[in-house]
Amino acid sequence: MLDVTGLTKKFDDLTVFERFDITVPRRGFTVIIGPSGCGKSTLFDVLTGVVPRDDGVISWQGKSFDHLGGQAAYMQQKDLLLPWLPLMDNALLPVKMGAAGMANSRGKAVALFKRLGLRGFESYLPGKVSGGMRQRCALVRTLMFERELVLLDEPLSALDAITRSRLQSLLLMLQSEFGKSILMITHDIEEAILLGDQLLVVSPLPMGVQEQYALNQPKPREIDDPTLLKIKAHVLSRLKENAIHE
Amino acid sequence: MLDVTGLTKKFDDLTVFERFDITVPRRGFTVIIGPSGCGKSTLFDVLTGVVPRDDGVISWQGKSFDHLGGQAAYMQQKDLLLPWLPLMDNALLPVKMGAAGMANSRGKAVALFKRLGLRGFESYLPGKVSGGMRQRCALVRTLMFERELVLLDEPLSALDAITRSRLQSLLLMLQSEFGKSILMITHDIEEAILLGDQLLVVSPLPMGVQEQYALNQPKPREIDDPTLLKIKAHVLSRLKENAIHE
Amino acid sequence: AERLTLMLDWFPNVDHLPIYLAQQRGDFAARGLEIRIVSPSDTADALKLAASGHVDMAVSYEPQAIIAASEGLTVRVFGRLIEHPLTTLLFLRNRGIEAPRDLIGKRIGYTVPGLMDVLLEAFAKINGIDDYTAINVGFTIAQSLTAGRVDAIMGPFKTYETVVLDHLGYNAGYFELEKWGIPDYDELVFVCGTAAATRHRAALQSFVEAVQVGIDLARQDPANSLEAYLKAVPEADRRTETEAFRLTLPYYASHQRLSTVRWQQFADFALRHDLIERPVNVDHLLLQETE
Amino acid sequence: MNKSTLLAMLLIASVVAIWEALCRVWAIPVFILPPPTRVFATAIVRADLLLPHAGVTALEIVSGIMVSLGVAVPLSMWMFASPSVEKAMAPLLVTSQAVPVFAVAPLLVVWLGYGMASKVLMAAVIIFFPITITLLEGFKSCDAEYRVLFDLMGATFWKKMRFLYWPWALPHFFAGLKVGVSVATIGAVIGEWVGAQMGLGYLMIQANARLKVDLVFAAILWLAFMGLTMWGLVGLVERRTVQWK
Amino acid sequence: MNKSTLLAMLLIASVVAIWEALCRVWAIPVFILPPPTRVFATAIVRADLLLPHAGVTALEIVSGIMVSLGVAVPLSMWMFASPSVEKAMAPLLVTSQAVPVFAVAPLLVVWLGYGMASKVLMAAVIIFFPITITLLEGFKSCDAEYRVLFDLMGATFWKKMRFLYWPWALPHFFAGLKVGVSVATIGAVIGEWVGAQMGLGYLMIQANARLKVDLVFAAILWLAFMGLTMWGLVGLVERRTVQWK
Ligand SMILES: Nc1ncnc2c1ncn2[C@@H]1O[C@H](COP(=O)(O)OP(=O)(O)OP(=O)(O)O)[C@@H](O)[C@H]1O
Ligand SMILES: Nc1ncnc2c1ncn2[C@@H]1O[C@H](COP(=O)(O)OP(=O)(O)OP(=O)(O)O)[C@@H](O)[C@H]1O
Ligand SMILES: [Mg+2]
Ligand SMILES: [Mg+2]
Repeated sequence: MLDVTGLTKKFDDLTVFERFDITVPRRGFTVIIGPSGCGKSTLFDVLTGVVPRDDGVISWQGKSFDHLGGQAAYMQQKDLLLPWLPLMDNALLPVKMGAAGMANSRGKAVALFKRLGLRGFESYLPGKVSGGMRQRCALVRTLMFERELVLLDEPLSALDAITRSRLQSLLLMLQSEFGKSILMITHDIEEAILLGDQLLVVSPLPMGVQEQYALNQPKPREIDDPTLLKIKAHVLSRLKENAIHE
Repeated sequence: MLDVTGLTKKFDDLTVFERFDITVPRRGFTVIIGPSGCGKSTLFDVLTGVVPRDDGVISWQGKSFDHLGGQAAYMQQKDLLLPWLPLMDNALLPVKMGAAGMANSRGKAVALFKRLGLRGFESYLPGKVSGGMRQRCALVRTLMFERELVLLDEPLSALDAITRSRLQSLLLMLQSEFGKSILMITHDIEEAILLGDQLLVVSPLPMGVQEQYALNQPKPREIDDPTLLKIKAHVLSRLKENAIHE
Repeated sequence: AERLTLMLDWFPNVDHLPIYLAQQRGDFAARGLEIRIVSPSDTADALKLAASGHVDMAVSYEPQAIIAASEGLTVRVFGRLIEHPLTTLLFLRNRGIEAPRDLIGKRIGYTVPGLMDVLLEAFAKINGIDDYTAINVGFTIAQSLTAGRVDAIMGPFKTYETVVLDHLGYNAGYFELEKWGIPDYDELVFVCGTAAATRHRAALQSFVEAVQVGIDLARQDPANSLEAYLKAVPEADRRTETEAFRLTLPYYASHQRLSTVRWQQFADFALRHDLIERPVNVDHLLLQETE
Repeated sequence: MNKSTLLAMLLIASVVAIWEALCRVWAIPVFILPPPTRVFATAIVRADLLLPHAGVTALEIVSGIMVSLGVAVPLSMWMFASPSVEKAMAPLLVTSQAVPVFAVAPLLVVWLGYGMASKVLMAAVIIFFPITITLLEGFKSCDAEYRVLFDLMGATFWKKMRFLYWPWALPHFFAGLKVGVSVATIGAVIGEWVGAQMGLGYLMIQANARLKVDLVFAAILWLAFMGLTMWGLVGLVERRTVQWK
Repeated sequence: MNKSTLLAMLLIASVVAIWEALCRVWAIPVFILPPPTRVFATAIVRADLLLPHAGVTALEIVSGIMVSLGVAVPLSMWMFASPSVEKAMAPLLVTSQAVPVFAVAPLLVVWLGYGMASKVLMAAVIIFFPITITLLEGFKSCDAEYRVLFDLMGATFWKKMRFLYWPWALPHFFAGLKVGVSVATIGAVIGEWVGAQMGLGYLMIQANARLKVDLVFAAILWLAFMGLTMWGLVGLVERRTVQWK
């Protein structure tokens, strides 16, 4: 279980969040949704030690950590592919860097490339493929990490509906079959409702959890399920309240 | 009217599209939707001369052009903000570069910043704001161009539902009040249906128009309009056919 | 054989001809010496390295040796190569300079700051040149003279720059220092450090003997001597070196006895004219059996 | 004083200490390598002698940098604008680096005389090359995507230069300038071999001829100090200018 | 032959033509500036004399570059790894640039003798600086976001070096190396002042003292040719290595 309490982060005079609490159950799928610029990515950055926190306690499986850099796989909002490495080598980077075991990692990557529709582009340089393909490659790279906790920052934002729904099933499989604990940021309410066991709606700066839903419906879910539709409407109205006031 | 016929583009041995035809009516709103990596961005790049075309004719308002570099405003999929300029200066770049008149351009930018929820961040450097805020800034920059034709490549992909719907209305206003001709790529079917007068579903490599819908419903539209829902279902099934085969 | 390293004062030229001649003929080997000849990067290097014992012997100049002694460097002079000044105040003929006083109000260049500028000052004072502009020209001798940037230069050798200028079509005249009030001195001398002076005493003696043999031979048979030198230093330009050799011939040392009186005269002169700051007793500088 | 500064000072102190120990233990004669204590002492005690010379050299260096920038900046922009100019100029530039000072010294003297101009020119020639090359590489390092964006905005070459290529190349430019100001000191010294009447290079030759090696090294110390000051200044301007990094 | 090459050749030809015209029209004496025709002729006619010297110098340059790389690469990595080392080394490096050869020549002779070592060292010292600085700036130019990514993957410093910083710094490195190989020629020439018996620098000083200025310039021509060849080679390796640009 990931247990975060009293987390505080300020950029100069901008308070991104103050005394923020969040709990991610083991093998659970927690989704964060909130307006653009509210501090979601910053939360992930603080959790993984990309930026230092000002205050708060982060504990993972009972142990307290400065940050989860060595504990979690993190897919950032930018794809951050190395321009000089072909897609396959970019995906295999965690293996080379020691964040994943060597055994059969190539086979795993090949399978993921196939599954994510990147077959045939293994040897392309990142500059020569589309935005969505870059994002998919970055996702493969994240999945190559052998870490139980997975943080995903808008992993599917650049993808079309179909590719997106395929990858949603992939994420579900990751949770159910490989026992990963997933914390994901998305701005797509349907996606949040289809995937999450726990759904956190956060408010704009300073960020805070405004509403929290526990979704116990079995997965895979259908979006036209009436309870889900009701939750969707509710979340939407919640988000509207927070929206930018002109 | 933008009239493109026989457009062909190859990268080495990869044919992105061949003898591709497309027509964008003046003051119309044309939306292109298709699977990731199928060549949509490449089409825009060819139209604007970012990459040279191999063959085909591009004509805008009856005149034939090598490319529309000087005729169109183009928002690329990457935000391409200059890291050393504050957001406001980035947005005002087209004015400085002569792609837009000077008169009242700052007032216009200020209004857009307010409307897009960027007020207060005018003097932030791009490295210090969120991904969605960068995308919004890039959109403001595109809207500062004084060009009748506007090409938008997934302009709202990094935004949450509410911000997104606000900006959708903004785009509609751009079409109706400022008489712009808009050609937009999106991977959100609802967005396509809510905004488009014409909807093109394209197939994967080599890219071709697979289906074309004319949408005459008045705007703003509601997504739960039954005809629209029917179209949505239809498009979705179309896209599914094209999807990556594992 | 006893191995000794000799560092020249500058790149090999005809001034060093007797050394190369002795080397070629085996005069060193015959005395049980094996001599290695190296060139320095700067005219002061050789003396410094000899004083510190990093080379066994060096070719130096009398003024330089006296400056070194004054600065407390532990050097000893044990032989000589050229026994009169070759350094002159050089000018182009046909430009109205007949006597030193004709240089009043002119621009006079000098080659090495710290040395030639001081000599120039002394020369000017002695010869009544009470108004002139001194300009450091480095080694752009022919260029600055012919381009008219300066009217005369302190420092060029009467045996070398004159030849070069002649070959370029200019007729050079010069004032010889020793004829215009500056004490006579040994232009090129052999120096060593104090350690080498005791350790290699005999070898150093044999070395200067062999050099003197070379000098004598060069006088007797100039043509063959020059050939031997040109063979040893293939980069040398035959035409210039031949002419320079002819001019240098009279100045090679006639014997290897260093005159304490003459050296002391120059040392006193140097002190008087600020070439050195502390007095030098040449008895401690010169290394020889007896005067 | 933080840890890093402390460590830095320690390292420098140990280099100086090793130098001092070397001189004493191996008994290296003063006229080959004077011990640092002596060099520092001379540098301070003889400041009255060194200062005016240092002033002249500093002036030459600064003028050399100015002249260099005046040529390097437009030239690298021109080479960047036209690949054929680059192709044509590259061999000339590389050749210009292969010409040692004594070969051109006579030319300089004939053309420029013995005044300041020839020294400034020598310093300028030496600094010029690294600045031009690094600036050119900086311009070239600009991502094509951004160039395209500016093309779409109808930006002229000059506007692209000012708003895109220059900011982009600035970190490269400063790297080149840092190399430049450091070699500028030796540039000025070399220039002063071409017959100067003042300047640290002149003083060094003079001191060397008189076997005052401690004065030679004291002059080097002053040169190094000047080089470091300029290096620091460039670093300061860099941090002020390239704030977005 | 394409247009750009043609233009390049034209420019070079016109520089040579102006030089020739200058010499003839103003009747510049050969010992001040020989006309290019004469320089070319000497360079070819005296090839038998020049070639062995050029060979020695080339060997010194190549060895100098190797030595330089051998020091510059680890040093810049070390400076990059530890800012306090950078802070400490920067003054030493800048100081090393301010030391003229004649001041240290006796030291070099004392330590290294008259063989090749002292020349190689001098060449290395000169090349070393631009390579170290540009490489360091190259490492530093790496975006923090990528560094963070590698941290998250648990990459060690050496893995980050190999897979991230090096590829990132390569364009900078090559810019530095280009400056380096160009100044290497003058480095070797300066090195040959430290008591050489062979090499183009030695030949030039000799020829210069004898006012054989055409031979001096012929040697420069050979030097320039060597510099250009190395420049071209570096460019070739760069295009092979930095293919993703
Ligand atoms: N510079 C290039 N060189 C070679 N191939 C390229 C290049 N740019 C794009 N491609 C290829 O062209 C195809 C189409 O790319 P494009 O970016 O147009 O896709 P897209 O439809 O915009 O996808 P997405 O929705 O993911 O942005 C891809 O398969 C890509 O690999
Ligand atoms: N390095 C920084 N310095 C200063 N302010 C920053 C910095 N990084 C982010 N911020 C500010 O923190 C706020 C939150 O940014 P963050 O990237 O976390 O938003 P987000 O919720 O991920 O938004 P989006 O959905 O658009 O990605 C923004 O207002 C931004 O301006
Ligand atoms: Mg974000
Ligand atoms: Mg795209």
